[in-house]
Amino acid sequence: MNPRSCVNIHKEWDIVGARQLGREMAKEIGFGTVDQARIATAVSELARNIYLYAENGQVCFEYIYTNSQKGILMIAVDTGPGIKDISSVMQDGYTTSGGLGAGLPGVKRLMDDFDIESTVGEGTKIKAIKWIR
Amino acid sequence: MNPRSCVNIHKEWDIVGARQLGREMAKEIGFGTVDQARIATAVSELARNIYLYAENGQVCFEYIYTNSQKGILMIAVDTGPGIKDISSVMQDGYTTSGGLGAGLPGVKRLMDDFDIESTVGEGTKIKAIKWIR
Amino acid sequence: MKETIEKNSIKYQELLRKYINTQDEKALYDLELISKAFIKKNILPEELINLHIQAMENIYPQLMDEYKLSMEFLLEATVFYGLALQEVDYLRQEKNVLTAEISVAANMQKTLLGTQKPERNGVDIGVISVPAHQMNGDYHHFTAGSNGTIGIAIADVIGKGIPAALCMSMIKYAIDSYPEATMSPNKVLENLNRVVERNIDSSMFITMCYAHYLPMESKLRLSSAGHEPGYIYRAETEEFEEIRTKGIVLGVMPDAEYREYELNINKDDLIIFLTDGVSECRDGDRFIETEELLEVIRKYIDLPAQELVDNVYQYFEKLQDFQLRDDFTLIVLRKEV
Amino acid sequence: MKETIEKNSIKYQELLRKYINTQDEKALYDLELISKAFIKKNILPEELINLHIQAMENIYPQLMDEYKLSMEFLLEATVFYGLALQEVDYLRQEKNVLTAEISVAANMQKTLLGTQKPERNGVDIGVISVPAHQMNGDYHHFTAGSNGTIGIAIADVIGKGIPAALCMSMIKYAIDSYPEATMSPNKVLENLNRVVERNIDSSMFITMCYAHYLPMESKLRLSSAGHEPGYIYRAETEEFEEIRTKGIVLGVMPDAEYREYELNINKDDLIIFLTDGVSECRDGDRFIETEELLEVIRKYIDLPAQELVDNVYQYFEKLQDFQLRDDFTLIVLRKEV
Ligand SMILES: [Mn+2]
Ligand SMILES: [Mn+2]
Ligand SMILES: [Mn+2]
Ligand SMILES: [Mn+2]
Repeated sequence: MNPRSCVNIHKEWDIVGARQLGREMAKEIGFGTVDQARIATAVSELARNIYLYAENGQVCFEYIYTNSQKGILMIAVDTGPGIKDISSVMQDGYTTSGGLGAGLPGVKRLMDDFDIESTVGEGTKIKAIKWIR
Repeated sequence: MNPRSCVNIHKEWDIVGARQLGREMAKEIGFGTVDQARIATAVSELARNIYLYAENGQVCFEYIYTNSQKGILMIAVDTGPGIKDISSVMQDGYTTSGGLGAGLPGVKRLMDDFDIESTVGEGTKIKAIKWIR
Repeated sequence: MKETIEKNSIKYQELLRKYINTQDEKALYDLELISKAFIKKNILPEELINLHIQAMENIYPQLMDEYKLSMEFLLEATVFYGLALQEVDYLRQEKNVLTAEISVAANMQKTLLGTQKPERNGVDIGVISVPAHQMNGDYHHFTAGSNGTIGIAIADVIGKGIPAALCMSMIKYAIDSYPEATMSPNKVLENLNRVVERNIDSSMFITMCYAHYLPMESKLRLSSAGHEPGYIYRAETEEFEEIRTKGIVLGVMPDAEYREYELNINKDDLIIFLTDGVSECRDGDRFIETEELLEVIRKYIDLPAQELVDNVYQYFEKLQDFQLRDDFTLIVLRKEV
Repeated sequence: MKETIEKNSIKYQELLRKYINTQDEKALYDLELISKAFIKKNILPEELINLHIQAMENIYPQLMDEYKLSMEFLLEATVFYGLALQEVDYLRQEKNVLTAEISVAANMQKTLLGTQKPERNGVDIGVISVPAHQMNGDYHHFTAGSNGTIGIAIADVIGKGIPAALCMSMIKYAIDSYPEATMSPNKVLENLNRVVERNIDSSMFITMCYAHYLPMESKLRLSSAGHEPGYIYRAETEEFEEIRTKGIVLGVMPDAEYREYELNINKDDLIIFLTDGVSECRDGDRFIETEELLEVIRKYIDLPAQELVDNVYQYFEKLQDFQLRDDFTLIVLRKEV
C-alpha cells in the first residue's frame, strides 16, 4: 500500500493547500510543467466542489505504479449532498452552467482516468489518475 | 477619395506582402498589437483564397474616417470561380472543411464589418473594415 | 499530438529567432501555418506556451529566472482556455450527430407520409408540398373511393420541425384506420380531433381541411378545422370564390363538432387547397395579399394542374429569396368533364 | 470585455509579481479565478498574452527588446486559437436550437408512447427504459386483458434517435388498432410485420417480442421477431433459463410467419425481457458477457421488481461511464403466488 497524503477542505484557503500538495507530488514524480498545471487545475475543481457544497471532505494523493507506467492518483471524498444525475453532470457543455459538479467534465479531460461514485444524501467519491507520458 | 494601396496576389510570397502592407498601415493609424495581429490574419485568409483559387486578384487597403471613428478598409477582389452558395460558406464550423471561402467566417470575426459579393464564373469581391476602439 | 509538437519545435524556434532578429513578416506567416496545424491536431494553448518557453531557453540559455517564472504563470492562465477549446470538438460532434439524425428522419417522414395522386379520368390533380426546414409540418393525403370519389386531406401543425413531424405521423396512422371513403368529412375531423386532443399537449394544435370530391354528382363536400380557406376558380366567370367555412382547430376541445359544406363544381372549375405557408408568403417584411396570390395562380391557370402548382411555387420561392419561412403545400383539382 | 481586462490588469500584474518573487500557489489559484472570468467574458487568448506583455513591461521597465519581440511572436501564434474558441459559442447555440426541438419531440414521444404498468395481485412488475440520446428507439407496452392476462410488448428499432422514434410511433398506432388482448402473440407480430414492411424502407427494421402472461394457467406464451432473448429465473433451482425463440425481424419479409412458444411459470419465478442495450453494454471496448449480466441481476434478485431493474440500470450506467451507447430497456415480472 502506498502512503497517501491528504488535505482536509474546510475553507477556501484549503483549496490552495491541496493544489500545492498535488503540484509538489506531481513535480517530484517527474511530471512536466504543462501536466503540473493541469493537475493543479483538476485539484482546484475537486476541492472547490467540496468547499462550496460539502460540510466535510478531503483531497488525497498517492503515487501509483504499474509494470509500464507511473502516475499520480487523486481521491476527493466528501459527505456532501451527493449528485443525483451523474450523467448530466458529466456532459460537456455543462461546464458553463455552474452548480455542484459543474467542473467535473473538465477534471475528466485534464486527467487520464476518472471515476465517480455518489449517493444522494451521503456524499461523493471521485478518483482521478494522471500517468506520466 | 482616400488613397488606396494594393498588392497583387499571384504567388504565395504575395500573401506575405499583403500581410506586411496591412500590418504597417494598421500600425500607422494607431491599432494596437492585438488588432494588428488580427488584421494580418484576416489578410492572410483573403489573400490565400485568391492565391489558391483565382487566376487574378488583389488585396487593397485604405483608411476610412467617419465623424466619430477611424479604421482600415480592406478589399479583396478576384476573377476566380466565384462562390455558389455564400450562406453555407459563411456558416461557422465550415472553417474546418477547407476549400474556397473556408476561412471567411474567421475573417468576419476578426474584422468589424464584412461584406461579400460573388458571381459564379466571374469572381468575388470582399470588403472588410476594422475600427480602432 | 506529441509528434506534431516535436516535428514543429525546431521550426518554431528558428522562426522565433528569425523574428526576434529581423521582425520579418514571412516568419509570422510561416508561424500562422504552424498554429493552424496545431489547432487541427488539438494541441492546446498551454502546450504552445510550453513550446515557446523551451524555444526561448534554447535561444537564450542565460535567460533570467524571472522570465521563466513569468512564462510559467502565463501557461497556468491558459489551462482553462485549453479546456474551453476541447469543447469545440465535442460540440461539433454533437451537432453533426443531430443533423445527421434529422436528415434520416426527414427521409423516413417522406416515406411514411407519402401519398399518391389518384389518376382518374375527368379530373386533373396537381400537388406540391415543400418543407421550410428538413421536416415537413404540413400534411396532405388522397384516397380513392368508389364511384370515382376522391378524398382530400390537407393539414398544418402549428409548429415546425421534429415535433410537428411526430404529430403528423399520428394523424397519418389515425386516418389510416378509418373507413375514410365512406365516412363523412365532418366525422373524420371529429374523430381526429379526439385523437389529437387526447395525445398532444395543449400547446400544439392542428388546422385541417377534409374534403370529398364527387365527380358523378359534380359536388365537393368538405369540413374545416380552422384551416386556411380554399378557393374555387369558376371557369364561367373567370373569378375566384373563397370557400367560407367554420370549425375549431383540432386538439383544443374534446367534443368539437364540425359542419359539412357542399359546393357545386362545374366543368373546368378549379378546386384549390393550400396551407398558410402559401397564403402568408412574405416579400421582405411584407406579407403578400390574397389578391396577389390569386393573380399568380391566374397567371398559370391554363396550364395542366401539376405545372400550375409548380409554377406558383417557383414564383414564391424566388420572391422569398429561396428561403421558405413556413412549409408550403398547394393542391389543385380541375374538373375536366 | 474591455472593462473586464482593465478591471483585472492591475490584479494580474500584482499576482504575476508575487508569483515571480515567491512562487506562491495562492497567486496561481487567484490567477485561475481570473482566467475563468476571462473565458466567461469571451476574452480571447491573444488578449491574455497582450495583458501579460503589459504587466511584464510595468514590472520590468528595462525589459530587453528580445523579450518583447518573443511575446509578440507568441501573441501572433494564438490568434487562431482565439478564432477556434469563438466557435464554441456558435456551436453551442446551434446545438441548443436542435436540442430544444428534440426535447419537445421527446416529451411528445413520452406522451404518445406512454404505457402503464398493470397493477395486479400476484404479479410484481419492474420496468425501466432509458434512451441513449433524447429520444427512445426502444418501445415497450403493457395491456391488461381479462382473467388477469397481461400483454407485454418490447421492441427495438435498429437505429437510434429521431428516425427510430418516428418508426416507434408507427408501431404504437398500429398496435393500438388491434384487439390485442385476444389476438395471439404470433398474430400480433404477423400483422405488425406487414405494417412495417409496407411503411419503412428496407434499411430499417425492428426486433420485437410479444408475450401474454396468463397467471391463472401459470403460463407465458410468446413470439419473437429476432429480438434479444429473454430469461426465466427459476426460483426452485436458482438458475437462469434462456427463452430460446426463432423468428425473423419485422420489416424484411412481407409474409413472415411467427411461431408461438409456451413456458410454465412457477411461484417466485422471474420473467425477464430486455433489449440489446442491456445485453450489449460495453465496458470500455469490451462487450459484457451474458453471464455478467445475469450475475448482476442475481445480485439484486431478492429486491422488489422495480428496485431490481433500477439497480441493474445503475450498475450498467456506471460501468459505461454514464454514457449509454444504446437505448436500455429492462422488464421484469415476478409471479408472486
Ligand atoms: Mn406548420
Ligand atoms: Mn403553416
Ligand atoms: Mn434501437
Ligand atoms: Mn438497441
